[in-house]
Amino acid sequence: MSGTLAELESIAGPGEIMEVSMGPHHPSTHGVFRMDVRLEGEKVVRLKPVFGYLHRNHEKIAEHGAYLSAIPYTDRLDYLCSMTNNWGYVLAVEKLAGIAVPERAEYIRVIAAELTRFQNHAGLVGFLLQDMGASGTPLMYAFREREKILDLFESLSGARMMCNYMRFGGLRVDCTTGWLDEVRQLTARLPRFVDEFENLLRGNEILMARTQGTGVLSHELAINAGVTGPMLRASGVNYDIRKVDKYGIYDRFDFRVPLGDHGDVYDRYMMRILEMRETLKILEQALRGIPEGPIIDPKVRLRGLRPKAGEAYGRIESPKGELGFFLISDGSTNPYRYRVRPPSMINLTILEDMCLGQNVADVVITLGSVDIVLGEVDR
Amino acid sequence: MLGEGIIQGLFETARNFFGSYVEKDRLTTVQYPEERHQLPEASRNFPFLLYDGPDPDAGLRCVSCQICEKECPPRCIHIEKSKDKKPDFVGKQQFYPAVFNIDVSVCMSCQICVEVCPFDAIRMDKVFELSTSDRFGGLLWDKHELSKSNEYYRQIHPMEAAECDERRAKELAEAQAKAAAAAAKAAQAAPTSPAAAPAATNGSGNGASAPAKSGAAHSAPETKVAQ
Amino acid sequence: MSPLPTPEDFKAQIEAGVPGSVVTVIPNGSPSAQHSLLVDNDHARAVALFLRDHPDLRLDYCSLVTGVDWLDSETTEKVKVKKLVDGPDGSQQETEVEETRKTKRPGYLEAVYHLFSMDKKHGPVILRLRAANRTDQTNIPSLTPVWRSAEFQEREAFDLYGIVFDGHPDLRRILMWDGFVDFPMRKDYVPPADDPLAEVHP
Amino acid sequence: MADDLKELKIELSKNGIFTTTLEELYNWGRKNSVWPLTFGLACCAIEMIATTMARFDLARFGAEVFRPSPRQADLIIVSGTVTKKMAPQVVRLYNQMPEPKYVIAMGACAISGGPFRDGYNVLRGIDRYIPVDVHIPGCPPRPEALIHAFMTLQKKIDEQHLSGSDRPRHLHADQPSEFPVPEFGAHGLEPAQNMDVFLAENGNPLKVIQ
Amino acid sequence: MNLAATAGFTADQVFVALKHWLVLHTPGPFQTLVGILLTIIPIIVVFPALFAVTVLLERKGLGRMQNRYGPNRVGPFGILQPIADAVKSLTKEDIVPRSADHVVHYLAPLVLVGAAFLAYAVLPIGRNMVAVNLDAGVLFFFAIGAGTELAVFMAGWSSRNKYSLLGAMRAIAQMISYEIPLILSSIAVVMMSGTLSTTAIVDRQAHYTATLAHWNVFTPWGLAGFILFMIAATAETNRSPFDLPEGESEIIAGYFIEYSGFKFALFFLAEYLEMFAVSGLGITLFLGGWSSPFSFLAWIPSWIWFFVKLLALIVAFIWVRGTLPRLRMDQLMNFAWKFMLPMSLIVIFAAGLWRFLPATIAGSGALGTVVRWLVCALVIVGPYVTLARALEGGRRIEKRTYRFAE
Amino acid sequence: MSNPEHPWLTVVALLIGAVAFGFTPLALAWLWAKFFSPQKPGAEKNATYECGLESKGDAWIQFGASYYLYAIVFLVFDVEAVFLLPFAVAFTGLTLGACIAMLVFLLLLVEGLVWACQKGVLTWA
Repeated sequence: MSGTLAELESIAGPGEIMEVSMGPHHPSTHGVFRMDVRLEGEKVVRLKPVFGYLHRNHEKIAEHGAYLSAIPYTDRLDYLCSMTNNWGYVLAVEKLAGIAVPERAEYIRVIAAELTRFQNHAGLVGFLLQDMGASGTPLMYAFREREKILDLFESLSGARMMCNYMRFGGLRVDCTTGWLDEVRQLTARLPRFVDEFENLLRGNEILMARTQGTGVLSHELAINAGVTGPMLRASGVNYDIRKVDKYGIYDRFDFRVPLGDHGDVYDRYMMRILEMRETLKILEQALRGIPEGPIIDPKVRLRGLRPKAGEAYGRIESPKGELGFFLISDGSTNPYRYRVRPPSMINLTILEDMCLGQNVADVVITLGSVDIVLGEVDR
Repeated sequence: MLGEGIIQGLFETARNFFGSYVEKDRLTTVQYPEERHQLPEASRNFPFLLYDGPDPDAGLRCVSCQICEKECPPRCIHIEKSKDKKPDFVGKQQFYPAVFNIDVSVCMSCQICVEVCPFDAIRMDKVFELSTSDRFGGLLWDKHELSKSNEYYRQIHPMEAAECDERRAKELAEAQAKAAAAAAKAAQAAPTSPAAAPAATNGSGNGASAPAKSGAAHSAPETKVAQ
Repeated sequence: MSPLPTPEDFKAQIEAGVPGSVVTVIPNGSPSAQHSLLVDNDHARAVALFLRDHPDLRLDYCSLVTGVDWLDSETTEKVKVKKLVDGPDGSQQETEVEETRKTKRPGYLEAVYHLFSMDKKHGPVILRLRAANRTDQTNIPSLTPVWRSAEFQEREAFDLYGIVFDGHPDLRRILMWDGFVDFPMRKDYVPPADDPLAEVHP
Repeated sequence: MADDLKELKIELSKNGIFTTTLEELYNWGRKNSVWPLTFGLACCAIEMIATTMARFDLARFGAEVFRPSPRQADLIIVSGTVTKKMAPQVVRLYNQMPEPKYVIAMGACAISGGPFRDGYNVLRGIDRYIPVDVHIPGCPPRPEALIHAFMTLQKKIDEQHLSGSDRPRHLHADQPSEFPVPEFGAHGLEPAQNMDVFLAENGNPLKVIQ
Repeated sequence: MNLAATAGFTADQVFVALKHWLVLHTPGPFQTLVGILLTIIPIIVVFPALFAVTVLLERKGLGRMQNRYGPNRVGPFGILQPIADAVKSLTKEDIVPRSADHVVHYLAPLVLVGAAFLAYAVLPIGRNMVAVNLDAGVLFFFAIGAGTELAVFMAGWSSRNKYSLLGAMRAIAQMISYEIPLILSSIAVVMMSGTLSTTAIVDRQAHYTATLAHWNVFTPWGLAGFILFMIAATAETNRSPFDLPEGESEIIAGYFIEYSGFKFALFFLAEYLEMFAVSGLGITLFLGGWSSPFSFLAWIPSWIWFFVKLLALIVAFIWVRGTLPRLRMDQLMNFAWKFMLPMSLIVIFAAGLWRFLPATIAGSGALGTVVRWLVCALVIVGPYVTLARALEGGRRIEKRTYRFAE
Repeated sequence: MSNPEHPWLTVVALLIGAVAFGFTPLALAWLWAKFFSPQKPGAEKNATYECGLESKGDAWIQFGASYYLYAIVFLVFDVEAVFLLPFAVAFTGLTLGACIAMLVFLLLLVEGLVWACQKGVLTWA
């Protein structure tokens, strides 16, 4: 064995490029996402996301239906967070038709949306660790808590996942005092879960080694690429629509927006953990301040709503990022143009940038940290 | 130091392992076929049609107005209006559905049909054990498979049913008052006693006269509310 | 959140900042009052850069990009009809006049961009770009070089509406498969009748 | 029950006790070790995941071994909307599974296209391309409903015979074990449905509906 | 067999005596054959049975860690679950990809199972209970261990699947990298025992000073060596957190992605057999093999001690699997070459030091022990801290604090 | 259960037994397939699995160089281990001087490791 290292390498050659398609059936693409990956050894030299495997024509169907009948379809956009999807859509319709919302409804909306945020983040962290190979334990714990929140959703709206709960001008049904008590009890118990979760993994060396410095996203690129939500804030950009637009009644609550400095997977993971804690703060305040009163504007026509011709863009801070609905009305009972701004999909724009030069295993956790739901990506 | 976080994590799983033997909060499994999680009142799965009284055909509340068919987002409801009419619970002559099919293989359980129904005729059921290997026979439900009694409704959604019964009782009372007033006006010639009617018939007779039938239909809700 | 200039000021500001550009204000009749700016295709990218880099505006964040298909016999926004009227007779009350205009108006494809500023925390500013028609001249300049976030959304508009974005780095179908030829989000798209149960199924 | 006994007797006389015991063992083994493919499509997949989680614990049935490779899986739970773009992949995955294999169509979309069936990219039910053993309606079905479907499948497996003409498809040498994968066409999938599979599994649905 | 031996007959030797009795009662020409059969059949029966138990234990144990029951419906408490799985696997169709190398594809699981079983030949599972008392037992074990690497690579390569190739490449890289720390940390034991024979190594540990046994793990170098050995063993057997070759979330099922039916079950089996074998070696080398830790517990039969220790290690494996996420390939390799390898060399050094340090200082045995302990521990901890720092190295890995915007 | 007379015969027997253990169920499965559940190979079924897509390109390619470099380093240390074993066996009887000689040998190899490490051979790509 004589010769220098360079000679050795020239003997061995750089290795051929292997084209692998990860997905659409792959355990960690969170559904039917696909990445066309070019690998040199295990290093990623090219990555093209391919989607549309769950393109079920949400927009087309909504353009053919009445304004009301689009609400249950929004449940199925980001199927982990039906409440926030509902809110985003009804907010857009409220803007389009100029509908006011009673105060009690606003409070319940906040409670529902923050519970959704909590269970989404808990689930995401679980899935992310699942992608890291943690044989299901964190996911199990996350789902254990998620089930409790889903029980609340079920007793409020009748369904575990597809709540179909909000209406333009308010809500479908009122919550009972008993329900609010249950939320209060749960809110008091959830910090323990977050603590345990952090104990389980926050200081774990393997987790830190795998996530820190992986999938780094600079804040200039994050802004230019329209990345939103916890992912954007992990890159250090202070932009939370709850603070910027103060939609609903978010200006009444005292909460903080966590910001990351590195923009790597660890920061994104921690953003979720920290946001869970902030969410609990909002929940406590909302539960304290909830007034009595009607839950829906009695003047609003749910059936056969005909907004004046025009357009409106309403957006909310969904757990995944900026969820917007763009509606064009032509004065008829169904929207002329119905468009969803899917945060999951737009957050994927820079997936390749984050993954180039990294390992296959990093691709998986980088994708996991983006937090996509294919129902929303493909619509 | 290297290894510290790992040990902390191991401790946490151990805690859950032992906790699962002693703490209910840590062993959340509901062993489904034997144990069941109590479904909340609001829980919904698929729609059913409500009927009053013992006879699903006669007591069916649906008047075949087809609002639900039109509003159903996935359009899984198929209604054909009857040619003839039958009286509803207040005695008004109404159409009834000759065909009322719901394709539960399409239904998205959104409850919009329930929301838009002005006649309290369609409600959401809680039954979910519906797996079948018969794709078409098992999942296309006709009027008879859909019809469930008001008693059943009271069982699965007690609060909602009570509210609904109260509302209908009020409507009926108003209608009766109106009818009584009209009757009083008309009865100068031939006086009758409407109060006797409910006790007499039981609502299954097809040839019964309109006021008699209305009485039969409303008798069920009223007695149940009293219980 | 710093206030944004009114649409008319915007128009003036842009036209001053980007010489030769033609900006039309398109008012929005709904209570949302989100008016939009129609920009001519030749200067679209310059206008976009101007909006992004202007120190007072800093519209660094392009949130939403979407295509809209306006059919030939479109019956909607009065404002659009009015724009095409372009004559001395602009009385909006006379609906009969508009009816006649409508039949003349050819359809077109439109791309709508919603811009916000993460820096200044304001928005939205709505840009509209229009293709000449719906059939053979469906080109619009791509704004992906300005805002990376438009990349997938423009691809989607290409996929579903057939708007060709000139200068897009990777314009392929995104949601449908490559061999697909139709543009399914267009208003006149008819899906293939391939279901034997379609008629009998309720 | 009496019918079962009678059948059992006939079976015994025909094949001898050996086959019957073997059949029992075979069915017992198959039904208690159904390993699903890690395969989720849409909303229902979340409920499918929830089924395997602590609250419902599909593992009690020995079915928590979700295998990521179709080669090692017995069951494909089509959980969610099958789009036209995805359908060939689903069929291919099914084809690549070893016999005996089972299919559960979970949720409205998988059965019929569900609420999205009017979409231009949505397949109106996976039974157009592959034979489905159990359908679960619901949008999405509750986790308990999936467990119920799972038990229905177990019952179905238990009732299958090792010999005789009514034995299941995978025991017939001349019946197919893979089905044609549809291709992407210019306007939709080609063919739009595989009538052979569809009619074989569902009888003639047109008759049922009318 | 004299009277004294019969009098000393204990439960400990029940199997040995039984075998002797059986051999003695077979006709002369067959004695060798029967002797061999009686040696190998228990191995082939007991360890697969242990596999079934372990799989069930793992599924139920993981379940409990995850707040659920785990399999409990097939038979009482689900104990028939492994049998159902076996029946199912037997009757599954066997698919071999068209483009695969059929011969190698077929051979791979057999080679793997063969290699895994062979390793048991030199494991003393009780006093006088070893299949083959080789003088180079430890060396034999490692030589056989290489067979499993070969088999895994055969499986991954022959499948001609991209994921399985990645899995095979990972497997081979990982296994060769961790083989060195595995061997080096055992060398420390060999040094101190002065023999390569597994039985002799256990014998050296099976005596007591003041009730405490002389297990190697009770010395600083032994403890460090044991930890290194178990980490390397985890990697060798592809257990979490080193399960990269089959890393489900990345490369789907890794090298056995294309295996179905019972061939897949064989992979599964072999993986567990390997785990038992390497744990068994760990027990032999560091945990005193079949000996009891305290002299007053020596009445418990030796083979029970072996299996109790084995079970304890299996539980540890399951526990770790239930908790930790997986490493990444480069971190895994870094860990092997930049931490495990230097550390195992340090352990060898520390073992040498242990021997050359005087056992008694100023006539005091206790003081001598303390000094030896301190010096050895220092020699190990110092490099540990340095290497751990270096491993975190360029990328500072730390818990971070975050800022908040109001 | 030791069988000192025929150690290698026992090993061979164990090998045969182990292969038989692996082979028997495979044979049983084959028999099962033959009598009851026929094998049904097919173009799709026996194609290479790749996430549900048709596999493009060959998996048998020349792989990255870094893997081979590891193998070479491995070889060095494996040989080292082989050298160490006789030393280890004899260790209890060795003098301090002999041990120091061995230490020097070890250090040489460690130096090699450090060199390789600094050259970046041990950096996984």
